[in-house]
Amino acid sequence: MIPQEIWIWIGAILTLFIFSFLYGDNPFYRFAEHLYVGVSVGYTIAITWHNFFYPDLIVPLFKQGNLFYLIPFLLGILYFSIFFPKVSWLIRIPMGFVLGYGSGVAIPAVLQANIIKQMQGTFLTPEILHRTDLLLWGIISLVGVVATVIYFFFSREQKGLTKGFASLGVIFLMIGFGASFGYTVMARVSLLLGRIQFLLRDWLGIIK
Amino acid sequence: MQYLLLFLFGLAPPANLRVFDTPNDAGKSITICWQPSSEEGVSYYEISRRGEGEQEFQVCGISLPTDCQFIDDKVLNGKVYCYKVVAVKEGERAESEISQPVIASPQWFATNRINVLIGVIFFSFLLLYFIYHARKGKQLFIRRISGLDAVEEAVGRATEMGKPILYIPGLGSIADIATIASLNILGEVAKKTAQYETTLLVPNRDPIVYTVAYEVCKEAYTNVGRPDAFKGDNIFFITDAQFAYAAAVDGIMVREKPATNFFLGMFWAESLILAETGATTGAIQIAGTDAVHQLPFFITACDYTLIGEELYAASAYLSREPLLVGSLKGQDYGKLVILLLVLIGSAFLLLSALPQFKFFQEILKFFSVS
Amino acid sequence: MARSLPLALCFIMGVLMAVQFFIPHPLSQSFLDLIIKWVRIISAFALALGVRSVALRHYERIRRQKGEWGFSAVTILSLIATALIGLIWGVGAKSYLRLIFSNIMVPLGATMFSILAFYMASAAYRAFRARTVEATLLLIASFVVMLGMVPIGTAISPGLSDLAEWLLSVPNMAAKRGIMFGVALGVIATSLKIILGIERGWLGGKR
Amino acid sequence: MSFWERLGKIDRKIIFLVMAVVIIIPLLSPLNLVGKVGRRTKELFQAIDKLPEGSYLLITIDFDPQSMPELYPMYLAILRHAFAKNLRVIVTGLWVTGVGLGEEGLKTIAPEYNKVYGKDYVFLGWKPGITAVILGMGRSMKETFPTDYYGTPYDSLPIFFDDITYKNIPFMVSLSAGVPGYDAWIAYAQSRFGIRIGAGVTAVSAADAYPYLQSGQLTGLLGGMKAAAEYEFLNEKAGFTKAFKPASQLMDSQSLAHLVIMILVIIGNISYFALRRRR
Repeated sequence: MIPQEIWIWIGAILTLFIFSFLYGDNPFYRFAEHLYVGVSVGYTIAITWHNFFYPDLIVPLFKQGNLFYLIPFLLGILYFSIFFPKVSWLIRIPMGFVLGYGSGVAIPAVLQANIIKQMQGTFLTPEILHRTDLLLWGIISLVGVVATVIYFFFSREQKGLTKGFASLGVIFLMIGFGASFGYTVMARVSLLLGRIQFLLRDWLGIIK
Repeated sequence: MQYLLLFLFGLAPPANLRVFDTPNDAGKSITICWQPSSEEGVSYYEISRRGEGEQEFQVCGISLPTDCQFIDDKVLNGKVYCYKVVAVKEGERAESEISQPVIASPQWFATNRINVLIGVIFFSFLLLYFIYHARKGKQLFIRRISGLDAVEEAVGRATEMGKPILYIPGLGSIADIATIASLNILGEVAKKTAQYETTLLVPNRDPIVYTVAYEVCKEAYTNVGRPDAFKGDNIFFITDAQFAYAAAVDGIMVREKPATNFFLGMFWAESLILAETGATTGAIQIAGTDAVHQLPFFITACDYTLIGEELYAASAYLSREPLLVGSLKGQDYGKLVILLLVLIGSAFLLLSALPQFKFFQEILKFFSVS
Repeated sequence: MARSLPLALCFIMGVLMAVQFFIPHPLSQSFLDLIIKWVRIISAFALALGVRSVALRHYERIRRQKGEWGFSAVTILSLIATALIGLIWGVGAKSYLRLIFSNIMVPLGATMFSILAFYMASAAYRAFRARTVEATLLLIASFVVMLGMVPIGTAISPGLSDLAEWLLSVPNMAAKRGIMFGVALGVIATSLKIILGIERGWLGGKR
Repeated sequence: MSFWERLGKIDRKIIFLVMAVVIIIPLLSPLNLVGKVGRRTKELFQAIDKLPEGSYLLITIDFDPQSMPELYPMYLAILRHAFAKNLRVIVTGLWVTGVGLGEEGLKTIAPEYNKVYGKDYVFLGWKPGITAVILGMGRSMKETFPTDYYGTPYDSLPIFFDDITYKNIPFMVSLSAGVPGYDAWIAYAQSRFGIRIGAGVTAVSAADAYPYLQSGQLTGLLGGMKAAAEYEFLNEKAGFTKAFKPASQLMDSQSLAHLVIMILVIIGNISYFALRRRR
């Protein structure tokens, strides 16, 4: 319908509109911002309808007559109780369902992935005894983990030994944050490069 | 000698064939194990099965020469099968013996997840014990969390300047615990803004979080006796698209110029887009998230940052609710247990380098997950 | 009723989902699949509330011709247009909606994302001052990694890239694990409190 | 305002302008700064290099156009490597928004090596249901993907000699920009079916993958564009391709941008210490 050429122009102009925010707020940015919000909400509506609502609810419930699906249908409808002050508490029913689901899934999954698995990774194992560097790194890691965790003790005042470990924990945290920051710079510059390539190559065609 | 044997008998067949119902699964699967052929250069193993009442063996899979195990998951539950494994090398074939009969069945309990079960039970008891103690009214101590004292000051400053407060409850869903913690803090902040009559703006990315945030604020205004001051329009949904949300919030920050920005909850890459724009408008910024990735950016661009668990602790700290404080204490003991286990486990594991303590290696097995 | 019913439902769901994790039987798997589907359906209803909020907010501005209401008109019009295009002509790989996605939403999103490169420069310039020991360590660590990640760093010293990797995989990882243990226990504790009805913030303010 | 004060308060707009300039210059005229190849990149390269001719290589496009600058060059480089080694390439993905990228990459690279669709490589597109798809491929590729992306029935694709599963695929690479990504493949495909997995991720999430490398769940890792440039370098060195190296060129801009940020931080600190000494 619309040739690709025009789409590239649209993309390029919107890209420049967003970049204009770096100079300061201005009508071009506002236009792009408001357009983005509108389009993204409209997009979500269409996707939700076609990918979830229609195939997962309308088809089983109304076309196949599977009354089992009345349950999520009714739970969903209850969200609209918010408009009727007398029964607005009903909104808590779908919320309770979703929260219970989320919490129940989270407990074993988090325990497995973020505690047991990470503990396994923190252990010093006999293999590192054969190489001094690995042994050293293993010990540093272990000390770092211990110190960082101690920093997050809330029910003890930070004094004496606790304070010592907590300060060491802060040192690990800061080195960690610095390293992550430096690492992320790279990723973000890459993204910017992608946009500049789009402008210079796809739009203007002045680079390869 | 070996070469001579090989010359005489050709390719050695896979030996010690063992077949069993695959443990801890949803059924329809049988595991076949064998001892690899002694000869180098086997091209692949061919696994074939014969079901009850069938005449011929049928190939059901091929595995790499380095493998000595195959999981056949195209079988029926309750049907008897026999297997054999063939080592193949350039057209030469060496068949194993036919296996014992075997039946596949689904299991009702994943024994390989027993470590998780023990953990869940242990930590649940630990937490409930301390919550129970707190409920009995025992006073528990929580250390100062820098940044939280700033909350009051930040609300006061906004009031003095006659400017609004912007509260971002994160971009996560209601299932993210950081969002829950943030909504608790939002309740406390809303109580303060209700008392000071400061405008509180709460833009949302998740529709469900939006409805909860709305309720939380309304309740907070009612609780301090100012339901009249509550403006529902100020708690609103923007969009669920991450960067469209960031673009819109940036717009709000440069146009409304809030005196204080709160970024509490779950954040992704947009963290710095929000925090850096906020920093240029001169707002006081208080951030907190358990998204480890975004912490460096909040620390760089915000005045105060609640790191990880501090966000959860903050909701307990602000509310001084004994039950929440009790759970914090329980969490501390939980962390202590983790540290002790890691230290003691490491010591035993290192000892296992000595042959007489080899059995300590089992510790690692207990912590393996699936 | 207003409290006990939602709390009971929350409790039942929580326990069922936690138990489900330990049951490999196919029945338990299909139960999980069903619940996931349901949660998606329920969330789709909540979206309607969000859309209403957006529409009302901008409609009000247009009606009262408040501020720069013309931009609100942009939001409303683009929302309706996109939704209609998607609802009428579908969302498949070659649909009009896909065109809008890849030629409007993608450039806008990618550009917002890429603005971060500039913001990282200005944030680092403003905040990376060696005021304290901790701040200095943060600064040095970020320098080492920034250099180690690019060929120039290798030119300065071949060990720099290894040092950067070491910083990321030893101290950084230790700190992250430390945070993770605390966060994980926090998640477990909060989830447990929600299931048991101790944490009731979501019921609206009062506990 | 004194000179030192001014040095500590450079206008943001000037910083932005300098950044933009140093990033654009190398794009206009490449500097060709060649780096050293990282260990993890080498591991992934070797894992693929050691696959016998004719083996399957599964590549999953678990990213969308937003992460394209970092992950797409990796995809191209891995494709070139795989085709040069005469591997059979299967491409699918967990992100619906990545479908176009997966298709585009194959269409670009396959002709360079005269590879035939359906025989040497296949594109399966995307299917909803992340876990179901990953687990399904462990049971039956044919059931999971009865047709390829273009609707060709499974049995008419000569690349599949039989109904294959992970057992037949010695190695896979997940190019992932978040969730679902390599962790989903590890959780479902590896833990249940034991497939070896390599990953390509954005630089920012590479640190997250380290625990998986340590535990051996991942074999090799490409982290960000530098790794993509390294892979291009290895490809070229092994004589697999002479094509234009997009990631390597971008690394030049990257280097300069990093330098500018560091210089800015140093300027800020000079100002800070000069002012502190005077007080």
